[in-house]
Amino acid sequence: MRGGGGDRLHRHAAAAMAAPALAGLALFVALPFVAAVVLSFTDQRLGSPLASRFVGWEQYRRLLADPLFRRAIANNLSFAAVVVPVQTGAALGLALLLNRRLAGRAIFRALFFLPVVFPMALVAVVWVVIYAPGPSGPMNALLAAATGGAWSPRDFLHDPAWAMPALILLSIWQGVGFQMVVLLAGLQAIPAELYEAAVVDGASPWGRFLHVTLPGLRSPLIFVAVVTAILAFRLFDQVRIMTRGGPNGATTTVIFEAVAAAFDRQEVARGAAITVIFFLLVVAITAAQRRLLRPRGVAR
Amino acid sequence: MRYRLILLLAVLALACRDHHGGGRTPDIEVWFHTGQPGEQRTIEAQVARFNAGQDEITVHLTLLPEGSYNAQVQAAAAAGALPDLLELDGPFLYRYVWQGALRPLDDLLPATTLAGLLPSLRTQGTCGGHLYGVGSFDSGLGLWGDRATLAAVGARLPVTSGAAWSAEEMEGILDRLAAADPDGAVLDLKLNYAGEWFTYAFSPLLQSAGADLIDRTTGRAGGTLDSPAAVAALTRLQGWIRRGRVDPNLDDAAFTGRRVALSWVGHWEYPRYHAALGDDLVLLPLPDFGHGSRTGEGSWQWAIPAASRSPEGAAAFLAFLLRPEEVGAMAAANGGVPATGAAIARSPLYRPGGPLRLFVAQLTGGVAVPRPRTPAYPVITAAFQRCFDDLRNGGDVHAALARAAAAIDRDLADNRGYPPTRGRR
Amino acid sequence: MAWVAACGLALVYVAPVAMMVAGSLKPDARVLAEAGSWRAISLAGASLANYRDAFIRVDLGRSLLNSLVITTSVVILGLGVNSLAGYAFARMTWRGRGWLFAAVTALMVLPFEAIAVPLFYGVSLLGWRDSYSVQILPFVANAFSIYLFYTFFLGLPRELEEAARVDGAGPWRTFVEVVAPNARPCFATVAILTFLTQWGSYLWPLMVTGGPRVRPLPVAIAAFYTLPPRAWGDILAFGVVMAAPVVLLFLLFQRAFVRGVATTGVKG
Amino acid sequence: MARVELNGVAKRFADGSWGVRDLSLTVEAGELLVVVGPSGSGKSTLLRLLAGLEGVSGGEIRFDGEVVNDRSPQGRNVAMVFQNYALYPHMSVRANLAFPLRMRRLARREIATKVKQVAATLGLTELLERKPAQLSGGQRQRVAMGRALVRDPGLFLMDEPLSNLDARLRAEIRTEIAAVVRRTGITTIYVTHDQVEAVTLGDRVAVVRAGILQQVGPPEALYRRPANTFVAAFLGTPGMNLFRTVVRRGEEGVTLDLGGRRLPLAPEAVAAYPDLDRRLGEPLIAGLRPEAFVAADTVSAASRIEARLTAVEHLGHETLLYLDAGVETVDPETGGGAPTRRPLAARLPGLVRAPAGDTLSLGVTTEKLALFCPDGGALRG
Repeated sequence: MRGGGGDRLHRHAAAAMAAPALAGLALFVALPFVAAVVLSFTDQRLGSPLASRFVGWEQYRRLLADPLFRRAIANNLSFAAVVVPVQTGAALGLALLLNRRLAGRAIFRALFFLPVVFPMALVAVVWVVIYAPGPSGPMNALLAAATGGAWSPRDFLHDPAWAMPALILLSIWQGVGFQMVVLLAGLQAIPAELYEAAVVDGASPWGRFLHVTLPGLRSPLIFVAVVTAILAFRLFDQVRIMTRGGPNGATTTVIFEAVAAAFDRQEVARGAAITVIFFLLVVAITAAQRRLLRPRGVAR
Repeated sequence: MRYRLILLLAVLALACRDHHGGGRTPDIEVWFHTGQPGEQRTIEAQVARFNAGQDEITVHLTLLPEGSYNAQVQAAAAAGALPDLLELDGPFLYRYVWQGALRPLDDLLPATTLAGLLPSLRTQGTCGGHLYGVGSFDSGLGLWGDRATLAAVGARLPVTSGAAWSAEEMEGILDRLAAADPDGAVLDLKLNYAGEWFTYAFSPLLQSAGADLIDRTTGRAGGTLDSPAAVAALTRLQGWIRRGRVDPNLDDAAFTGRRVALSWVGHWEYPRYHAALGDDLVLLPLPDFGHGSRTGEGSWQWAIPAASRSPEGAAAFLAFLLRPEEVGAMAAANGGVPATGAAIARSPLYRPGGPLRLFVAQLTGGVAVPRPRTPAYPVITAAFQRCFDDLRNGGDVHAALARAAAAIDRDLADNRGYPPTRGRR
Repeated sequence: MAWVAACGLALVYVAPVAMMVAGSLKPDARVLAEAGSWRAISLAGASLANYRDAFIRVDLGRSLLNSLVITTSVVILGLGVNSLAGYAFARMTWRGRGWLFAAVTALMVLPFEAIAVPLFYGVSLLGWRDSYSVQILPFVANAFSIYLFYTFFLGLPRELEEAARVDGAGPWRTFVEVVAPNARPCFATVAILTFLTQWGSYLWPLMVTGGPRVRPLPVAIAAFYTLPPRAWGDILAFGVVMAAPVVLLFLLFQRAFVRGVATTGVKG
Repeated sequence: MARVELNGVAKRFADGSWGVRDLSLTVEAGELLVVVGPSGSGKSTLLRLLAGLEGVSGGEIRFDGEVVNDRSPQGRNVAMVFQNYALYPHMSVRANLAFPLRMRRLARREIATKVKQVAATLGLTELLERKPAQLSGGQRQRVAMGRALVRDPGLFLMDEPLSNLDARLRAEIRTEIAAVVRRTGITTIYVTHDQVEAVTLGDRVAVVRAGILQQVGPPEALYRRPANTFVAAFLGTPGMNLFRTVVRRGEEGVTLDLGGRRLPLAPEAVAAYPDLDRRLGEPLIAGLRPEAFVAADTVSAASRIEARLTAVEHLGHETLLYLDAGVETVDPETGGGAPTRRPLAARLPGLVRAPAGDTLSLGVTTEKLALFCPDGGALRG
């Protein structure tokens, strides 16, 4: 094809350029992934003097029968079910807000984006203070003020009903800036003429939003939703630091269970099986994205 | 171009400077858990004293976070990367022995050192007839009280385990305390702690109620951990939490800030509590849930990995740590029960008449119960911790205990009943 | 109207950060006690004592250094390795390029979490734990970075490279002297994304680091937070130090940050 | 100053399409050869093969007798000016000029001197510190030239170097290029799709089409005796008029059929085609340049035709007339094709006042007639 008048130097250079990255990916991504699949069919434990055995589908059977693991999947799903629409919607709102000519727009954008650059471990620790139980906890104080004192303080992170919403709120706070920035870029890519044409055609602001903005944001919106969904399934740091999966498994997640099994309990095989299931979930989401992003046919 | 390459290589080289950085004299690497600030300072001082006191052996100390200490050690054991001497949290020892990761200490430590060891420590460190672990202190667990507040509600202050409050008596006191308390939270269970604490602190409740974590002869949990006695005991405990008697203690200042009058915690809080309450501090035995007051025992202990490059050096340092004055220093720092009779006799806290004498009485009087001495212990404690987490948050106690028992028994089957091994190494 | 709404939201965003900064300057006991009122952000009685404690109690300096070493190594090595691979895929001819590239794009869907367990098992068996390299090398090659470079290089005018070749530059020199300098925006994007991921990375270092020797900041703050007695002032001081480098970088290179993140969204 | 030989050079792309097919050509040392052809004809591919940016699929390329097929670009000592200049945007003009020298590991001092020299020759001295983005189109072009010249290449390749400039600048720089090439005496291969550029610049011109070399020669030769209908129609604006004809010999002498009229054939034309006798009465293709048409009164009555004007273009100094002369024109690509009746183009000096639609009488001179076989190839001369 192109390039390289048969010069071997060129070919060698190409191979040498690609080699380190390919070796890295093979060694640290592909190989471990294959290992995960293999391990998940054994009863391998870390450091056990007993020889490991092939156990077939046993690990998967146990996982699917384990109420805690089922709870973990359900938690991930409910987390995603709330966070994906709420965070995407909030991001869209922020993006629309900042797409106007607003005094200090750059400052607002920087502020809303700032938490994205914070390490999640830090955000989690700081929000432990925010969720502190008792009337002096900031969240409790805020809710008390908002309800005119009708709010009775609770220990959010240890309340089975409130722990997950607490994690959700913090995750949205931390992550919405990312989606906002993506959508803002999407908004700015919509040609102004389209809006002008819509105005000329007599479209109301709502009509313009519906017929110009939303269709124009289709790809970024789908992207943002999918990334958020995948992040929802990767949920770990907050859980490990703030609730350790509790209370009563109310906040346990697939990855939290994987780490608890493989790292805390040395049950490597079980951890591997969990990550394989996790991978299948992620692939399903990605496949859904591909389907959604396919050019629209007749049906809308 | 060339310069950039060199720069890259330099970064890589810097990045890859891993283990055993320098190339100093035959060194002893020692792992210690990141515990109370006082413990940390003491061990650092001890290392410094040891290193200064002779010049054949240099000890290097590494502090590992307590939260994931066992997971770290397990991974390192699998990697063959254990140090020359390390601390292990009490009952985790048996798992390592079973894995063949540790070597016996019998032939390494002078008999005189071992002779004075508390029997509870000797039991804790022994496995299959050999001594694998030695602690420089044992633990004491009890109820710390605020004498003035307790007196105000007319509570009896028992000084021996035999005279411990019954469950009902304690609940009555809690109710009376709550009535006089602004937020009704009057008891501190150290719910802010994580991990092993819950097994250590609350498995004695099971034993006091006539149940246990596992059947100590068969090793099985089913029928024991989920027995009606266990369910009843933990349901009662859950009730305290449910009724708001327990301070969540997020700031770890519930007792020192005098928000609560009772704190269920071990010896290590003595220095802080004493500083905060002074003479108002009183130490009580844990309540009697029917079969006599029971309490926990065992603590961090030292062990030498089978792969230690210098077991003699490690033993030398360990022997140093077991000298009465060093045992005394550590015990003074964390309030622990000194490991040897000699050290106890010298301890102002633990000698007869000392404020913490109760702990010694518990350890020598059969009140303290060791946690199960089996390689399955990490699984047992993990299951119980999860179970405790469930019930503390209002989950169904019986269901949680049954789940924990099933998990423990399944693990037992998976490991073919933990057959004795010679280890892999 | 919109401006008022924006200000209200901004408050929601500033408050936790302000609380962290103010809290880091107060005595430990006051942090929680005052957190529920406006005094959470009052600076009365501010002192740097907490910072000193954080440096002493958990060796904040060491963790900071570790994070810096690990993050910069991953960023620098990653830029080199992935840009070269992206270039080889975009512009060079070699056997196996097609299916290897397909394989690389396939690996993009694999989040790190999906391989963390076997990788942890592997490095444990190899005795490769608790080192800088185990925190660096697995993250150098990155399928997504390769893909970003690949798409960027595809868009560069081919004539530039051909001119360089005719001018006598070999493939390496062409890359270093002509291609790379014209790919600065892409290098910046990848650098920023890599930096953010690494600086905040918690799961992997949690599993492979032991003591404070090579432990990075996120694991250190999580460990600090469970270390009794829990001194909130110190913890928040730790947090401020941990956030400072990223916030500083963000303020300095705000445009690149936002653009970098946005482009991944547009292209991803 | 290399002598370049191509022997049966072929380039087939991975998708199966041909870039260049069986191309043989020699460029003498110091010669300026212009390769011209419509876009997609493979002329750029030819340059890239010469530069070593592409590998040949067959045949050989020799520089000064040495086969260079397997040599990398850097091993061939060629310089190239790209269509859009390919200046390194991150480097100043000075750095751009120095780049090829640095790659050759010349001493710093030597580089500085050479850059200075070249900059002076091309009038770039003032611009040395600027970045390419700060230069005008013409200046960029000059920098590109400078970068090619600075290292005394054995072969100078130019890929449509003027196509990005406006018409006026193009003419100006064209002369400049010609001057530079002649002064330096570097063998130059210049690719363009513009036949005016080709004929004004080249010592010789090579016409390529679909990867196949059609004809090489001095511009006048190509203009006068195109090797086939393609070359005939490609060169000149408008190109040569091509129509079906039959040559006969009768009592009025040798005649050429033009839309049913028999025009007497000039003796020069007859003499140019000694083979003509054997082709009498056979279908042939006639080629007449637009200049072959002249005012009616300058020729004998027999050489006049009547034609309807379909369009008129006044160019000031001359007038282009498009005539429907009732001839059957041919497709220059194939020489055949379906019968079409496109108008013939005629170029007359001065202003011809005649509206479209009128019927006009014009004279036809046949001295420079070109004759082709029905397959498009020139009738053997």
